[in-house]
Amino acid sequence: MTARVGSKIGIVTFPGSLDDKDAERAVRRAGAEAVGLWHADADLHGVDAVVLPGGFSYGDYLRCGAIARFAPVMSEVVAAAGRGLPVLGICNGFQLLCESHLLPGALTRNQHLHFRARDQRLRVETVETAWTSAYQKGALLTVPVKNGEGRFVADGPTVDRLEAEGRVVLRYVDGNPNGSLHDIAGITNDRGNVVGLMPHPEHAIDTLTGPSTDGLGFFASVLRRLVAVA
Amino acid sequence: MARVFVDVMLKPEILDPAGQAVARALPSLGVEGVTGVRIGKRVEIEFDGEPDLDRARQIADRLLANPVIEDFTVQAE
Amino acid sequence: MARVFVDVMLKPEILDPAGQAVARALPSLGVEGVTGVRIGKRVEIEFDGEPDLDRARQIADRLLANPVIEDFTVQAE
Amino acid sequence: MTPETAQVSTPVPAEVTGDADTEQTRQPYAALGLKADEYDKIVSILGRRPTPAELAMYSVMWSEHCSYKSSKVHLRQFADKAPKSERLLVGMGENAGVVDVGDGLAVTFKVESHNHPSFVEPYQGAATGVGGIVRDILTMGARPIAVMDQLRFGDADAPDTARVLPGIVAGIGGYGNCLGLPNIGGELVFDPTYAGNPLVNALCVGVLPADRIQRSAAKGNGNLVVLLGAKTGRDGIGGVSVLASATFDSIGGPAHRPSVQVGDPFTEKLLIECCIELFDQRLVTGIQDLGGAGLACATTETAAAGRSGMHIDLDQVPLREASMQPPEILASESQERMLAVVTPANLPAVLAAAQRWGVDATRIGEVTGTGRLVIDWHGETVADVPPGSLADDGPVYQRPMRRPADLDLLEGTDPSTLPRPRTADELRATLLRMIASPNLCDKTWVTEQFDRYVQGNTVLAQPEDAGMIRLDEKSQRGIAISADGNGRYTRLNPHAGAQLALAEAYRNVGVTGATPIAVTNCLNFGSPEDPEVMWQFAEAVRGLAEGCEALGTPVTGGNVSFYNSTGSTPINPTPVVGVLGMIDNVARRTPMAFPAQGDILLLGDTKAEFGGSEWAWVEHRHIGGRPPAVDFGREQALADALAAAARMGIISAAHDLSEGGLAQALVESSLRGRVGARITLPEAADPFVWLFSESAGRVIVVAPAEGRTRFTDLCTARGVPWTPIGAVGGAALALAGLFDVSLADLRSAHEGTLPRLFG
Ligand SMILES: Nc1ncnc2c1ncn2[C@@H]1O[C@H](COP(=O)(O)OP(=O)(O)O)[C@@H](O)[C@H]1O
Ligand SMILES: [Mg+2]
Repeated sequence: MTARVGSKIGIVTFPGSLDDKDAERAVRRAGAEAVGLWHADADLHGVDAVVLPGGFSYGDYLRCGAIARFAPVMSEVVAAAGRGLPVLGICNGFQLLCESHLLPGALTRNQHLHFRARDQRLRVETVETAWTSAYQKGALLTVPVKNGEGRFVADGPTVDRLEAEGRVVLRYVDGNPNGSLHDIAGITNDRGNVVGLMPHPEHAIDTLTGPSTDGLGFFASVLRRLVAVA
Repeated sequence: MARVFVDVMLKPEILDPAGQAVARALPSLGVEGVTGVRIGKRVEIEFDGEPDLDRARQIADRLLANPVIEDFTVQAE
Repeated sequence: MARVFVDVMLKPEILDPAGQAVARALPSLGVEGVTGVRIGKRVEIEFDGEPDLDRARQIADRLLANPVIEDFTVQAE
Repeated sequence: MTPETAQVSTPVPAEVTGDADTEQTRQPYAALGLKADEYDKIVSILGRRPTPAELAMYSVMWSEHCSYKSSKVHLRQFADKAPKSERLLVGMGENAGVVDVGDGLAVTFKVESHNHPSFVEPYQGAATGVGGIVRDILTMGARPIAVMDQLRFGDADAPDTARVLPGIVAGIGGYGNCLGLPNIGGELVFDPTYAGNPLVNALCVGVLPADRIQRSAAKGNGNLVVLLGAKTGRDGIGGVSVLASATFDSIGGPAHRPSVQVGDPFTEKLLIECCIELFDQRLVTGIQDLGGAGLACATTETAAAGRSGMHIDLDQVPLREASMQPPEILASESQERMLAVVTPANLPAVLAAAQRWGVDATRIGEVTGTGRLVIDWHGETVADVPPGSLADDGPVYQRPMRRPADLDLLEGTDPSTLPRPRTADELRATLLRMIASPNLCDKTWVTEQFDRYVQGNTVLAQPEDAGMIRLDEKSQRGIAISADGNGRYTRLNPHAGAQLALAEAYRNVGVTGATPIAVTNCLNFGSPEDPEVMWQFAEAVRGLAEGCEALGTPVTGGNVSFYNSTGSTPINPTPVVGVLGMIDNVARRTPMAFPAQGDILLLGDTKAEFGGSEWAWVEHRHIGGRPPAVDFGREQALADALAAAARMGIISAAHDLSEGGLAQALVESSLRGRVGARITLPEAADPFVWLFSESAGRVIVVAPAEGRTRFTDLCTARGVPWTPIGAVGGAALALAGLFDVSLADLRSAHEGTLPRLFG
């Protein structure tokens, strides 16, 4: 088997994960093998990258991602991310990455107080991450956002640093759907291997079921990197 | 500047999914000995003059709590 | 049965749109003189033995509050 | 082990006053909603006075909501007149009907009301409405795959609408989003008739392997009864018998309103995953959701369906409050619970699956061969009843009926006498007012609060005419659903109103290219004790049953909601009718948006039909005359032509005409496609009638030049009249010789209304 065919991307299912099957579909569509990972199993089963999918882990009643952070699988994810494993958090996954301190800041209640689902215009702000290298810098995408708590906040110095270091990955354009600071839709860690996004690229892989195929690039990016590494 | 606190809690007989989810998560954090968790709202109302408990009560009754499922208490700072 | 209360409020510098929405609705209810409303969480923890403030503080710190955006206070009943 | 028969302890009536008068020593049946003769019937069934637990069980099971005692005699027509359908695997009577959609797959769907709880506590009432209908679908063995919601409120600017609407919408979204169910459509209607009684109907659809349908029957002597899911609490006790079986006035105002439940979608999500795992591993022999009347209902219905007996040990039921008494435990309507019947051999595997999903599972009893439902608590038998007497042999009423006294007058006030727009300018202004009116305006403010993408199979969702879900990624097989209702039409003529609702839902499914195969319904009416309401109900049911017969689409299930009234006035009778269709290849679906180019055809006949129309309402607050005529033969031909055209790939858009007429349909398709249209009405046409009439059986279609003749031939062959009315293009809706409106002006009129009203 070649590295391309053999690339395995793990998708974690927490109690209350909802977009896990969609993420698996997107991973397969991009050409990788999707491996289901279970919250209670502290083992990444040798995957080459991890996706933390959208949903409402544990109902998200207290605070999004607050409880999932303590799942046994997360200590493995945190450790592997520290070793450079590519990790993508989508929506609830992004919230979980912030709660786990893999990414700075927090995602708070939308400014208009409503859950909002819409097809959102986005701009790719950096291609120097494991999950965006297949895009052109400045590319405009249309990808669904759907969340009630997607407003990114962080203290001033943190936001300034994210901007200065080019760690804002995605920005909302043509309207900010939730009041996010600096129109931030996604960020990365300083190594570029951990990325968190509020928009759902896994819902933009086929025009039959989504607004575009613009989301495929996230999964294609990580595959490209895995192939290069191999 | 005077503050009044309104605490809104689900009535005892009403299910509290948020509290329940936290209570169930505690053992995985290594916390034992907790028999129950209830999560409500704590609302801080700031008046420009005297703390007005009556007015706070009225706000709570009409805007902050639904008496069908919630109880509230009001106290000045 | 002993209860401990943990109050979790957004830090002052963090926007609280829910509180603002309540504050904005007040004049239409005929309520004047309110300069601000903040909405947080009130968590009631029931221990099977003594009310354990330390343990409550630990729960609050690790789970109930996110220090990036929230502050908390703990007190026994 | 408790013996299978035990001495029933002498019941002590809760409110005995010591008075020797027999009337006084009777138990508090009236407070529980039972009539004197119903109480007597219980005594004669048991041959003794019921225990408090038994009385609670009978009172909830014989409530209007659970027993259908006023509607039964009429609903029978759905079965009696049901057209033969080879697709029907499970018909009315189970939790939801099941239809075969081919490739070994089956689909189940149903719509239900949660009107009264949503008025009392908008968010939680609506949320638990979604939770309840989802469990009905799950109970059939299906994975829920989508939800829809049909919402009706008082006037859009009425103060109580501002109180209830945001919470209801958020509650529908909060629960459905958290379950990971795409919301693929619904209705949003404003009318003062619903001012004191909003209607919250929720629909769910699920898919299952056709050979794995689950049944509720508790069978197999010695099999175990397992309660899955949430703990049982004191919330919502008597919700069914009190809330859904009486008007608010008679309950006695807010202070006496019984409590409603708080939904826990997270627990429901786990319950779904756990149950699907049990079904996949074929670990349950019977399953039943706990909804209205809780454990009382689930145990009696499963035992009655299995013609078995059951022994329940109430001490095993996990409680939120230890002090709960048997009547409370039995009548509690705590959400997110299911009752499963499993063989002893399978119990360990059931418990293991439950544990994996973090779902509480508790063995609470067993199936017996006694034919009795025996319930023990604290070492005493608190109930010993024949289950069929609660589940099937409840009271049945042939309620008196009377045609409403004002109907002749209403029919006589024909909208033809209302002033109409005469000049082109007046027509243009009318159009702009109409598309901005609350019932016709853009619904994005609502639908943006719902996830439509989750599960990755949503092919069509709001604002399309019907929602469409792909069932299988390989075969591309799919289903389409629409649910519609019109209380004003039904007020003017209940028989016709129900048929118009059916025709519209049928047509909405048809325009997508799907073929309608089955029907569900939610019948929202006033008090059955009002003979005029009962007449409306009977007429509507007759109309719907006859319509289904004519269309060849059987009713597979539904729900009746009585006692809906604003003050002392019953709501306009509001049957909501849902139609399910199937499509072989979802990639061939026809969307509503205008493509960049193509000819626009109007299919069907346009007549001056304004009775109960949106125009009469928006412009004159008028309701009168006759509703539009229905022609089921035409509807069938239309749907058939549209399905054929979709298969052949010869049309590029289709949109049905309903409230607001042609003008509304043109505006919606233009805005969705971001392209205008140049319309030339036939020379003899009265532009007002053509733009705003609500004649049924009409659709606009866009046919690209290549396919146009093939399409019109196809229509002609089926007897569907067609009229070329123009072409797509430009940045305005241009009516030749009349007026132009730019897309920007259309958009700001159409999209501004709800944000302005609700923020
Ligand atoms: N409460 C709601 N929830 C979800 N979708 C809704 C709701 N109200 C309206 N919609 C959607 O908005 C669109 C327009 O509604 P409507 O004009 O009533 O459609 P139609 O007349 O074709 O039945 C439809 O796609 C409908 O499903
Ligand atoms: Mg339609």
